[in-house]
Amino acid sequence: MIRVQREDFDIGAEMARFGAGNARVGGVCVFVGLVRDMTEDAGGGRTKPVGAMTLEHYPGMTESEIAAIEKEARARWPLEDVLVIHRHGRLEPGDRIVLVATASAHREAAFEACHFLIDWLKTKAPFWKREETPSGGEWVEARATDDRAAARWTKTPKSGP
Amino acid sequence: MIRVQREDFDIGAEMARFGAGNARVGGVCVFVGLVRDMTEDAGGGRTKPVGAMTLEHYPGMTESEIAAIEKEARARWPLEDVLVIHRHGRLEPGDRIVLVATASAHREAAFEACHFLIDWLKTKAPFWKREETPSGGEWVEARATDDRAAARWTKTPKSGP
Amino acid sequence: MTVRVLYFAYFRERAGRASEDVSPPADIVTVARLIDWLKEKGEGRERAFADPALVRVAVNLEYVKMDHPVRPGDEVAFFPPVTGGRRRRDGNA
Amino acid sequence: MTVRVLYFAYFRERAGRASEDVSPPADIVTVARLIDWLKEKGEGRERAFADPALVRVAVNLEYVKMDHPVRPGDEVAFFPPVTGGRRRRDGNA
Repeated sequence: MIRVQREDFDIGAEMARFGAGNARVGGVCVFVGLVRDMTEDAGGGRTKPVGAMTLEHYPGMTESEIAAIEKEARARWPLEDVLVIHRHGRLEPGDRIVLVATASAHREAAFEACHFLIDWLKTKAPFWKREETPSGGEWVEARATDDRAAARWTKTPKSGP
Repeated sequence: MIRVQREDFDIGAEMARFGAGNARVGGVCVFVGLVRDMTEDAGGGRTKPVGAMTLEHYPGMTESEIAAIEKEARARWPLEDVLVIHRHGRLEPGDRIVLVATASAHREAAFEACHFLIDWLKTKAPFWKREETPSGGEWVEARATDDRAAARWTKTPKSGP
Repeated sequence: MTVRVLYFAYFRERAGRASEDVSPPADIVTVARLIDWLKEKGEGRERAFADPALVRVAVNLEYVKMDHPVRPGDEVAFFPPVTGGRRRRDGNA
Repeated sequence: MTVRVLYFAYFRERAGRASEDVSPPADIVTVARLIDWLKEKGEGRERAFADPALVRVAVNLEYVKMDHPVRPGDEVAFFPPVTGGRRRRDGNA
């Protein structure tokens, strides 16, 4: 299931429903991404305090891109269930941004599929961050480490974003 | 934090506390292991239905082994928080067995440390499963795949269990 | 023909609009041609498309390349690389 | 000397007890020697230790090898490999 929403989510309530009653599930892996209060500079790795940020997205395409990523994950791993919740709008340090959950008979599949989903989400789903900083707002630049993280899941060279 | 207990745990309540108020945390990874209703044969991979199982442990050593594994994880990855809850006693299909949660500034560290913790727990923490089957109870045999999963985290050849 | 054009993130800010319905001439048959045509309309659009390496395009909700066809009724969206990451881009905003 | 011996899982079932306080002679100075001495006491203990490859030992809550010393007051625990896994061992129980 995929949800793109402005409001917060309740991890406990989501997990209570997730994979419920399916005793083929041996492992559930969950990743929750949160807004940090520090950010790294493009160059040196120095950190700067960050206030709130706003996450802009492309309604319609966001959902279809995440659905395509979920489909890819289900093709690669034997998954009993998948849940992706991604927020948009204004978020403050400590706020939840994204939840990815996978359920499988085997823990390796649950871990790998969850990791794959968040890596691909970060580089393919149409979201753009604008951070509020002491010097005003700035759009966040795409991260080379995110591209590398996503690239390790690419089996064959492929074109694309 | 480490807890070895007979009673169930509430994922939502645990996650509400976990890493709370620490805005250095950018990613939380959680793994929950559950009792499946099927098990594989030692040889072929055929599956057999499983009823309940009983998890025996070594009180005192269980806690100290898990603490040692947590210490190793904290030495390898920059973790803001670690939580391990492991149940013992009689468990039925669908019941939660174990929860491992890690919090870090970076999602790679959270994922890898969580995966490491569960792999090492499965091969080092003194728990023994006895499954109830249609033909009576049987002790579960150590799994070669668990040993391989744990071995990939071994940096240097080491002796031990 | 009429094409619906969407701009996101700093493309929206530079173009000064979130969307526009445009009617380019019949020889504008690819995304690349459409970009050239939009840049000529000025009003900040040429600044949005200044660095070709930072232009991403979706036609009808799917990522496409610059040589992808543009047809009447299409929704064509322009935006920078998506940012799950944290590093700030210098000089934009 | 007195040593506290613990048995877990099918070691407990085969030995017919979860624990026992034993007083081996002074020349029983290692885990390996203690196992040989316990096997001689019979009562299913020799069956618990039948396959050396499946014997794991902890002294005072830490994994040790067979040549580890055993001293008065030690807690020595014997058990099979731990089982996070699912495959059943044939022939035990």
